[in-house]
Amino acid sequence: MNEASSERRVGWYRQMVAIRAFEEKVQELFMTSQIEGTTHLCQGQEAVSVGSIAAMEPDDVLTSTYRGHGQALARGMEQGVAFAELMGRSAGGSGGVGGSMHLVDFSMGNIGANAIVGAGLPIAVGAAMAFKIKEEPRVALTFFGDGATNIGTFHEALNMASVWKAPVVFIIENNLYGEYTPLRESTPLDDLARRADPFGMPGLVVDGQDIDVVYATVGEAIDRARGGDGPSLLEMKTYRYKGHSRSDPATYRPEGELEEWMARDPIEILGVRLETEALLSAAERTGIAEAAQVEADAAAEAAAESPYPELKEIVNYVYAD
Amino acid sequence: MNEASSERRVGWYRQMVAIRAFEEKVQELFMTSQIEGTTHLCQGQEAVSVGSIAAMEPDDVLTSTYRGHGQALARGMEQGVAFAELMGRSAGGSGGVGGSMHLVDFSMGNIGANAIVGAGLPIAVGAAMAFKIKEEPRVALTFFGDGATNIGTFHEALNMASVWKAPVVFIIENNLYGEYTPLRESTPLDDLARRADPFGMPGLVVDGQDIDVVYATVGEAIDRARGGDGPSLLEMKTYRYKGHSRSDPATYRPEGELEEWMARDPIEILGVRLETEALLSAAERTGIAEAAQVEADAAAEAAAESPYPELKEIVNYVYAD
Amino acid sequence: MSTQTEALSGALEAIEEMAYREAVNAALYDELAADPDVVFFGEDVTNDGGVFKTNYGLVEEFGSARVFNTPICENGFVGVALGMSLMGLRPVVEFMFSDFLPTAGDAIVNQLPKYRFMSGGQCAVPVTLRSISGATGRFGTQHSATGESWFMGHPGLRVAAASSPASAYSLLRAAIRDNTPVIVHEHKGLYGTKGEVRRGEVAEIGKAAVERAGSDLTIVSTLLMQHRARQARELLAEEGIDVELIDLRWIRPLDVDTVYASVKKTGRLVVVEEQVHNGGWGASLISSLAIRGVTWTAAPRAVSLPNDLLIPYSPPLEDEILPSVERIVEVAKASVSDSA
Amino acid sequence: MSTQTEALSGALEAIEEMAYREAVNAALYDELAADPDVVFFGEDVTNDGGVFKTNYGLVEEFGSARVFNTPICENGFVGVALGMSLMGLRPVVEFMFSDFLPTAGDAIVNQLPKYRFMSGGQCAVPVTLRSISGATGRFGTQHSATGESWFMGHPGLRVAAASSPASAYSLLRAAIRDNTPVIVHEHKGLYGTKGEVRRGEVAEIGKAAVERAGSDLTIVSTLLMQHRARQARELLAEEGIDVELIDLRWIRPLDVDTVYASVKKTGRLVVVEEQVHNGGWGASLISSLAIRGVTWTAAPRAVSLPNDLLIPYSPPLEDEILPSVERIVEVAKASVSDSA
Ligand SMILES: Cc1ncc(C[n+]2csc(CCOP(=O)(O)OP(=O)(O)O)c2C)c(N)n1
Ligand SMILES: Cc1ncc(C[n+]2csc(CCOP(=O)(O)OP(=O)(O)O)c2C)c(N)n1
Ligand SMILES: [Mg+2]
Ligand SMILES: [Mg+2]
Repeated sequence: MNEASSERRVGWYRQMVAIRAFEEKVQELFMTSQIEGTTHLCQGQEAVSVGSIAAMEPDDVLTSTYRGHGQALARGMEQGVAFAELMGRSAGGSGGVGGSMHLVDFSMGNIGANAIVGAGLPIAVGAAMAFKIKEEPRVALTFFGDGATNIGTFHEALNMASVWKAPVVFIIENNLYGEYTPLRESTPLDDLARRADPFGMPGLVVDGQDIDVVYATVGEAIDRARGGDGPSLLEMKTYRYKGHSRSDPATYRPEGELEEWMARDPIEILGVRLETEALLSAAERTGIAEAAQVEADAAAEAAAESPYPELKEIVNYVYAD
Repeated sequence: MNEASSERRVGWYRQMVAIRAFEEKVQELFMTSQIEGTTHLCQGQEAVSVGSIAAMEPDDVLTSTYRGHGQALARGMEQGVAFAELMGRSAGGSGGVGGSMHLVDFSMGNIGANAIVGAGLPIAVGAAMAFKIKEEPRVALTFFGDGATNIGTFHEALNMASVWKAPVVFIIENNLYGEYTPLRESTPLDDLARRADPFGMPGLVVDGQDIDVVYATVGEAIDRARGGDGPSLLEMKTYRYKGHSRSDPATYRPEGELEEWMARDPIEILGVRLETEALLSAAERTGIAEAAQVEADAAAEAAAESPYPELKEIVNYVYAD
Repeated sequence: MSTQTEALSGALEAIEEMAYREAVNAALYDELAADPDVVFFGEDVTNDGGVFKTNYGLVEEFGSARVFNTPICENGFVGVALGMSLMGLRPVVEFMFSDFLPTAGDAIVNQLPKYRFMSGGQCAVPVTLRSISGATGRFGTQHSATGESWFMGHPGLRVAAASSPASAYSLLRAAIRDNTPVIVHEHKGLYGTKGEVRRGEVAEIGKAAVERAGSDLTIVSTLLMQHRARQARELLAEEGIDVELIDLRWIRPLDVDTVYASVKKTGRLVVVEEQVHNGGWGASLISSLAIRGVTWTAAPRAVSLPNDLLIPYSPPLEDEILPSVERIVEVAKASVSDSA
Repeated sequence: MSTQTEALSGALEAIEEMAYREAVNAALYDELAADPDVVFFGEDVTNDGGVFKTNYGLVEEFGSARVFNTPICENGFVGVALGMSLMGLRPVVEFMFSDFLPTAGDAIVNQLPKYRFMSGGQCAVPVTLRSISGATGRFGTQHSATGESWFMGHPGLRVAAASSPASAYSLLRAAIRDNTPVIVHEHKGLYGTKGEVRRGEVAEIGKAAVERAGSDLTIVSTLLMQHRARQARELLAEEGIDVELIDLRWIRPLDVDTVYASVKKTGRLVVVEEQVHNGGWGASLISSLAIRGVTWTAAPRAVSLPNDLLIPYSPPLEDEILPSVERIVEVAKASVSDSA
């Protein structure tokens, strides 16, 4: 089992807290119309992004979804760049044309946040196949939701990856809902990891709230992929604290469900563990939270002052020379 | 286990022989350009069509594929109507506009032969859902190839059928090849029945060359569906004696493979069994084969003399009143 | 099946003022009530009125056997709708965003419109797809297409586009009653707009509407652009330019006759479209008029999306690339001051 | 990337006579040989030269890591091509029939053309789709589309159509070298036709070809229709009508300039298209000319597939609905005897 250093784990804690603060700030900005359109927040799911991405090497790549802020930040995107993108500013990662659903940074191997359910999977398989064809020891990860396991591209991607032994890791963020529809209404089984079986690849159920477990499991799958043994499917059991998107008050949830999951908050789980291990004190944790708040506020403020792009800039984004 | 009467089983024998004679005649007509375009023959797979369809009630429905001659004839289409369709004549089942890939007869519940791989599965699920919604005790069957289990609609159809408990039976005709590509090159497992597992539905491997087994297994799946217990996936292990389509000499087959399968010919298996059970004599079997030959020749000849459709007829096939 | 504007089950009911969103709801309600074979499904259609709040009350009134949510699998569930239609149901399917229509590309191109034909006319395919379309919502590049012309070249399909509560209501009712597959586009920027709806009205298939008569110039548009064209018309009236405003309503079939009659009178045409010009209804309309040998007083013009840009998220840029009232006014004035 | 007709690695090689099928093969061969990042895949592409025998020798020469078969899953494998292109490969994907393009609808509409844009220009998407298109093969309703105009309204994509061995070769080479996704249509009725190919030539993107000069009438067409138009041109010449024949070659971008220059000279235009007129390049071309205010001597005309019919299997009917040499001659003569 892969284990991380104390230092790294304290770093994860900071990252998760920072992502949480970022998302809270995004919500505030949406509510006050400083960000327009829609957004899909990931509070509650931070351990999946941070733990998985911690197991990647710098040359590895990932694809994510419209709910991809956590992945983007975990992979090193500056909050200022992310806020600028959400505000449609020129300083955004995609020059402001992508918005909340498309936080990507090719220089960091964050090669696609897709607004189409399931579309990121074959793209990751393609990236992995490029590594295999070029004989580069690199791996692709792809993050997607439980709902995405019902669309055809899921099946097609897993099949190709398996038959070609592509170095790719499929990571389901099973947060129990696809938009407003609970898993059991759209899917005839509880453990989506079972969907690996008809492709003859390992399928594992993972506690997505425990970052140490996430890190170790993803690390093994990455090792396996890099070693030439092909893909894996990892089902992270997790939960989104907020509604599906900006306009969703999440009234469809059974009473008590949110509270149950909040009792297993990923930040709290790691925080308590680090306290127990005497790697962080309660005071330090408070300090980290406060600093994160300040950082998010400052980044948002700076982004809000940056200019919008001009039409002549974005014309160049359509065709490549 | 469902068992059929002696009389019915002799009838199946006749049907299988008739389908074989039909297909041989089709090939002859193609080779001499009396039929144009392409065709996909089913010699070797007759037990799947005849045995499965024997288990249906008159009100049940089925969808098939471009390789659907066996299903159409097993479901009662006259050979003359089928030949006329293959020759593009007005007397064809679809007025000559469908051709070899589209032998359908709605009056017999043969509601679609699709030239797009995988497209027939959701359609069958839809028919089954109509039965369920209207509370009619009817079942839909859908036939498709091993290659079709790699396309997204397969996954989507099985998922919907399962979560909605649709009264549908999915029948894979696993003839080991998708066009020129052997199963193992496109699919990471040998037993496709395993693809039922992630949908929580029964998946069974069936000897597709033994019509008694086919009939019994499909019968049970139909009973289950009609009883409200939802769909099943049946994998019929079978083999096509001819190439994928008219232009394919099937050079990609390993030596001896065809001969191995021909040693388990479905007509021969049932024929020998009926002889052993003293239900048919060798002479009767010869007589059946000769009569089938005569029937196919006569039907083809009559079809060749029937007129082509006129443009003004087919205009009405586009929009319904 | 009705292809005429006509009273249903007796007299038309009273005219009601309602929002576009409510008109969609009313059409769904009335069809579900009128015919037990009508069913309605899609992604998240039952919860809280659906994503764009058009579906309030339907599952409560008609039950979860007839109104239900699907897994996320557009190609699959359109295939399901087709199969249902073959067995006598009349399914209505919601596409949460028009951008997802290509996800169901095979079902829309190769199945729905061809199924009856390939059978030699043995079946009918009364399937309706409700497609929620259009920009202005800051939904970004993959969630802002109207898709209104994507399937205009496919015989066996019909395609409608609703610009008002009245047309949202009557077009949807016509679509559901039609035995041919129909895609009805609703614009997500219009759900809150209000207007009068004649409850019970079923639109005539393939008929454009002359919304406002005029003598100097014909403007044809659809969906949200119809609103902008209407505002432009008012501004142009102040400058003494009298615009005939046509709401196209049907993209397939394309009502060339109505536009031809108008342009014969005005000699001038501006199409206003929330899409790239090439491949769209605007181009097909102008070409059809040219082929008919219409006499132009001035060359026809198009106000369209840029040919080489995609729809950006950034709010000011999204606004900038969409045809604006100002641009329509400008182009219309150029047309009038021009002569061919 | 090259957008110019130019010599590759020194001098152009000799002109060779080859079949259209061989020209496709040569283009694939030459690109695979020129650039180790080029890969080629699709359904059954390696066995026996592939279904239409265009791929002989490729897997043998370049190995199964670069030339390979896929499972049947068009949407999935176009997504794979996209992912490969992001990591530096230049994938070429064969679509065995154009009719399967909609199966990959999402990948073609929402992914390939938008991917670079949504990233703010961070990546390029050098993907080529080879689309085997067209009727005459008696393949029936679901296997006979050209699909040539289906994606013409999508910024971020390019679409080409090859009517001769020379264009099959040079367009495919241009597509593979382009950093923008390109769909290249080949017509399955043309694989056996022969012509001269300048080995090494890379077509200029977006440039139509004036195949034959003429003064009385312009005919524009693509793919198989280009052959029929050429035959019609010969028959018309016998009657003293001098046709300028344009092979459109690119449907996106659309070379309006070349056609405009021709029609300015001839005053007359007939588009010949193996597709329904509405929504297609013919309509977009005529509309663009009308918008530019071209002066017609006679109204433009279109010889197209019927607007309300699908392609039937029945051989005489398939022949009947396709634009024939006779119909082209007839329409051209009507154009010449007409004056607007
Ligand atoms: C092809 C497609 N269909 C529908 C949608 C609309 N949609 C966006 S998110 C979503 C739910 C996805 O659920 P899940 O995969 O569980 O991811 P989560 O949002 O929970 O992270 C849906 C239906 C879409 N974006 N793409
Ligand atoms: C979506 C789609 N892709 C590709 C094809 C071309 N094609 C026709 S049959 C076939 C092979 C199908 O194999 P399988 O499902 O095993 O059926 P079989 O032909 O063996 O009966 C292919 C690739 C098609 N018709 N539809
Ligand atoms: Mg989810
Ligand atoms: Mg097979």
